[in-house]
Amino acid sequence: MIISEIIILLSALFAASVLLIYVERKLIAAVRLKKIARVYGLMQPIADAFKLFFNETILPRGKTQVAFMLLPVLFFTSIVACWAVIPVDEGVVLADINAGALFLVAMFFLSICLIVVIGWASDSKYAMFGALHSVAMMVAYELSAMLAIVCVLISSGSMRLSDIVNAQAEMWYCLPHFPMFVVFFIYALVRTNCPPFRMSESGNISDGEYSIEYTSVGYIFIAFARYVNMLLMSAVITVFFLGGWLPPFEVELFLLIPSVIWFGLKMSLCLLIFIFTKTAFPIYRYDNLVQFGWKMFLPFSLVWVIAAAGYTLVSATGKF
Amino acid sequence: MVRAVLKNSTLNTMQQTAGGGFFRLVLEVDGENILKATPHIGFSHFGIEKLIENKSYINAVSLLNQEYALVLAIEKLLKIKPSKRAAYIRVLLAELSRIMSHLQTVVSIAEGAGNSTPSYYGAAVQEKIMEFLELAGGSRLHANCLRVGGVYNDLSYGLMEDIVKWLKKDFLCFLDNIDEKLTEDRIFKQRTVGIGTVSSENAIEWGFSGANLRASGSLWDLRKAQPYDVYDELDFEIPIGKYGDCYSRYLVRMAEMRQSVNIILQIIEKIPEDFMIILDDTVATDNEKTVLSHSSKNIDEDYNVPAGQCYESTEAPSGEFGAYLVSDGSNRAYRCKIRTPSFAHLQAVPHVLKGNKIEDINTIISSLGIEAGEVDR
Amino acid sequence: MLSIGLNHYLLLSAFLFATGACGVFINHKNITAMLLSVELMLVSVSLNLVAFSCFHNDLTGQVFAVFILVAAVAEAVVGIAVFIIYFLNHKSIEAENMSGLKG
Amino acid sequence: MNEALVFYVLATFSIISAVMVVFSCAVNSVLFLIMVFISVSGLFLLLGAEFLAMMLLIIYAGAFAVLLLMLPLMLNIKETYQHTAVKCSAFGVTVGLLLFSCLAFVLKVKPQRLENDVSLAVANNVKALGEVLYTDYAYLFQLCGMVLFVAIVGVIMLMIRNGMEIKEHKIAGQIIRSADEIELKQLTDGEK
Amino acid sequence: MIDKGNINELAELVPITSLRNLVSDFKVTKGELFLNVKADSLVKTITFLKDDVNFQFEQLIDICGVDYLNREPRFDVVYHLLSISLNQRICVVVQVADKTPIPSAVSVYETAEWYEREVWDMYGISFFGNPDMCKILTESSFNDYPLRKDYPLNGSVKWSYDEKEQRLTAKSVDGII
Repeated sequence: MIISEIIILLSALFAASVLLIYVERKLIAAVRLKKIARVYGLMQPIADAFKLFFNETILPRGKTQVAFMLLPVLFFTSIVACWAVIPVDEGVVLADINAGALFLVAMFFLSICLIVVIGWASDSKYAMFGALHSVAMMVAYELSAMLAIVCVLISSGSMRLSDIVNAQAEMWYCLPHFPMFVVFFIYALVRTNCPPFRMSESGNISDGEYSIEYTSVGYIFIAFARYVNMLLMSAVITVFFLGGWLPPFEVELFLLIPSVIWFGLKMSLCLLIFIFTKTAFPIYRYDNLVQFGWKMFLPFSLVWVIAAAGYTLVSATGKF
Repeated sequence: MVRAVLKNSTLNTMQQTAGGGFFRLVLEVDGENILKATPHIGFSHFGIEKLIENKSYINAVSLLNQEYALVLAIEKLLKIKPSKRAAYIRVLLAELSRIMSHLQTVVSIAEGAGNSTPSYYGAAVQEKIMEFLELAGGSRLHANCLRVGGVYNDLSYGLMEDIVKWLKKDFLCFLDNIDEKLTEDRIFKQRTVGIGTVSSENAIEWGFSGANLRASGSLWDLRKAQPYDVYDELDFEIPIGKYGDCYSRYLVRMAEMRQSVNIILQIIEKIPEDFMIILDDTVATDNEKTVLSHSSKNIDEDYNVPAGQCYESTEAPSGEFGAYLVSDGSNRAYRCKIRTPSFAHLQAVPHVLKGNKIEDINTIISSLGIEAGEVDR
Repeated sequence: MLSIGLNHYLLLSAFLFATGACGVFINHKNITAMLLSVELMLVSVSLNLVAFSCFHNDLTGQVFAVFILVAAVAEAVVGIAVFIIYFLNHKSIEAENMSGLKG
Repeated sequence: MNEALVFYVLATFSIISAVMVVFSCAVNSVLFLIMVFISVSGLFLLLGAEFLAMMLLIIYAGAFAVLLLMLPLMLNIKETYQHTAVKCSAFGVTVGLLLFSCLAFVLKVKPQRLENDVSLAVANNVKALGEVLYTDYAYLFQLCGMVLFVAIVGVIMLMIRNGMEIKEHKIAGQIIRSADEIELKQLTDGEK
Repeated sequence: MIDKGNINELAELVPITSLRNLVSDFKVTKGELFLNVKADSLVKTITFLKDDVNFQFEQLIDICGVDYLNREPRFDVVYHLLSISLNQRICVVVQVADKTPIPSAVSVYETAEWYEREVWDMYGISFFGNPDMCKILTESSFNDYPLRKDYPLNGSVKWSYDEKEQRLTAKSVDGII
């Protein structure tokens, strides 16, 4: 039974990311006065994947060949694994374990660790450089994002994701915890490397991506994982801050629309913002970005966690 | 026994300049900061000076992209002056290509800072300018209708009115668009302010010229200091920056584009209607009669330049573009050295890059307006 | 196959602890490997504790496993920092001539 | 039944990677250590200690292994030997076997008096652990916080390494600059 | 606007100032001042031109070589200097025989390094004192001096793919101008 659900999930993810690639290219092209084919544009990502599949796989000479082949798959699974926990609708979730949020946090950390190893496995100085760059940047924003999740857990009371969504019935968490919503959103921007919080592709290969050395199948997994990552981050934002499948107001007009559509709408809202930032902003320099993460976000989210805990304590026990 | 050694990693990067050329930049890097950068050039060297020595003057003129300096040098040796209308047309085309080049530099600074959308809008505007250059001189990228003694043919009817209309309506609002988008952008400022600063003495010491020199605060513009053609009849201001970093170079180039627009508008009013005959008998002295016999014939005939040597330089978009011409009386240049501004700017890149971060390489190099084709000749 | 008893977990953690210990002795020349085997020992100890706490249905074991985790990470982080500093100043990490304190 | 299967899979996995940690060169041993962490956190899940499993993953596999990976990579350590002479490794292995046999001996002697089939999954492990942790062991928990704080401050003090004239930029100073710093001048006669 | 007309006043200054014993002769042609200097007094003249009050040539614009084939000191090395503060230009010409190095101007103008390397690359005139005297434009395997008059336009070597050796080989061909 589980196997069939997993297959449904994977195929849904594949279709969604193909659509996402197409929409992203269409929007970026529109902003940049270019046009891309309407119908055939949709087939483009599939054609890319097909072409990539038959490319020649070039393996590094060193002794890291086994790791080189294995790691993209691990990286891809660590990102898709998070989808097991995310509730798309009332009961529609693959595995609703009661430490759902903790599982998500663990998977975020694991995928960061894998990026370093991917950079190391490709045995090239530039890939290693790119890997260390993006990992240091992600870790800088990771801690404050985890504290943002802690704030949501404090006010929702339970770690199970469907409980969190139900607890947002009367007010979405993005209103009371708005700064934490911004913090987590910026962390999502960093993870899906959208400008302005991205490693600047300064054109030359001195700080390229960690996935430079990967050719055919390895690159499919990493590129695919990048888009699934975008879907994942927008889904996590909708679950934690935008009240997963709950309509904004209890007006019966909204209740007519099935709740899955609400989840999809909110996710696409986040995705649109991700895509438009790609065309709008220049990119922070690396050290400003990391300083911004450590010196500005971390203390601020620490203070916010204490404030949230204090508020729930006072409102729960009534005495000060 | 584990031998561990901590050495700075040297990165070998292939750096692409705004104009599409390449040069190799070997970086000595400690983590994030650049300790030493050594450029290696010569990738697009096609020996233009050797070619000029083996071609007649007419073909030599058409070889160059900015052949204004060479044309002026030959005219100096021939002691002839272009007619007033031809001079105005030459200045008009020079200013148009200045706008195009500055636009390309400004947009590649934005690209270096990470925002590649302006480069698409810049390309659309550049397309329009190329259209005008094509109408004027026949080739899109450079105004190739410059000839010794004037211009190959007059501007086609109505071209000047189109240019004025387009400049006033589209181009100025495009510049305001870029101004509001980039100049006031916090992130763009953080990526360009204080980066690649060149003090005023260093700028002079390292042979800077053009917009980079003016960005560091020294007041020098060949169009005003040593005017050629009709620049002394046009009044325009020179933008001077204060700090000499990427941001002030960007601002100087934006201001210069606005000044070029004023120049073109003045040209359109002041351009005389006189017949643009190429050679003017009254000016030439007696011993150059051989050259003047062309006044009736078409200019595209070989002509001999009297022996002598001279250096003539013009204010090209990226700096002082000079031509040192030695002629031996035949119809071929004996020696013609092309002095390009990017050669000196690229020589200063290691000093400017030292101590900065890796992400700044692109912003600095594109803010200096370095063209690899110009460097290698 | 019999259901998993406490005995299996203890045997497993004992084995992990033993490999960690012999790892320390084997890699006495290479500091990084030593650090890794110490980590291995700490993990096996916390596995032991958690096994006992779950089979006795008493949470103190897990609480102490949390404290062990904290202590292990703090110690290892400072260890690595000292190691890197030593490496930066002496340009080599051969275990033999790390005898600066011998006096 | 499949619970036993999962246990044996994870156990063999962790044993193999533990052995590989000891007997492989620098970076591979770190990778296998990560494998050990992942399999042990699986075992914790099997035991019902969800909080600890995720904490192990987060702390060890997430952040700590990244740190350990930095060691051999950043310092481009050129491993010039794979294993020490056979004599030393033989000595190490004998110590290991001795240790293992005495531990196993202790287990064999003590019969399992305790009933071993107890409901492993406590209702909500995290909630239960939280109640215990913040009430009985509150001071210990503060002490843990202090230990970590000391570790962080110590490492940062050790690792601060400045020098090298690197151009630092004050962000406030960068934001103030604006377009009107450019003044347009006339190059009049002689005036420079 | 200072027009270039005052080049004659600058020319009159040369015999008065201490330049007279450094400069062999000077002439004004076509509005430009050319100073002919011998190789050993080159650096002194350049430092004088840079520091003296009424010359103040701060910027080295260009160094270029000229090959007069059948003249005795075969090469000319021409230094173009520019004074930004006084808006004037000057050219210092040094006559150099083949295979005789001349002192480098890097001690006076830092930018001279690449210009001298290019002159060395194109003409084979070497400058002692230049910190990094090696080729700059042509690739390392090319050991001719292309801009010399006796070097043919199409080059002396033709690269073509050799079937037997399965690689690019260079066959020397008599250069056709």
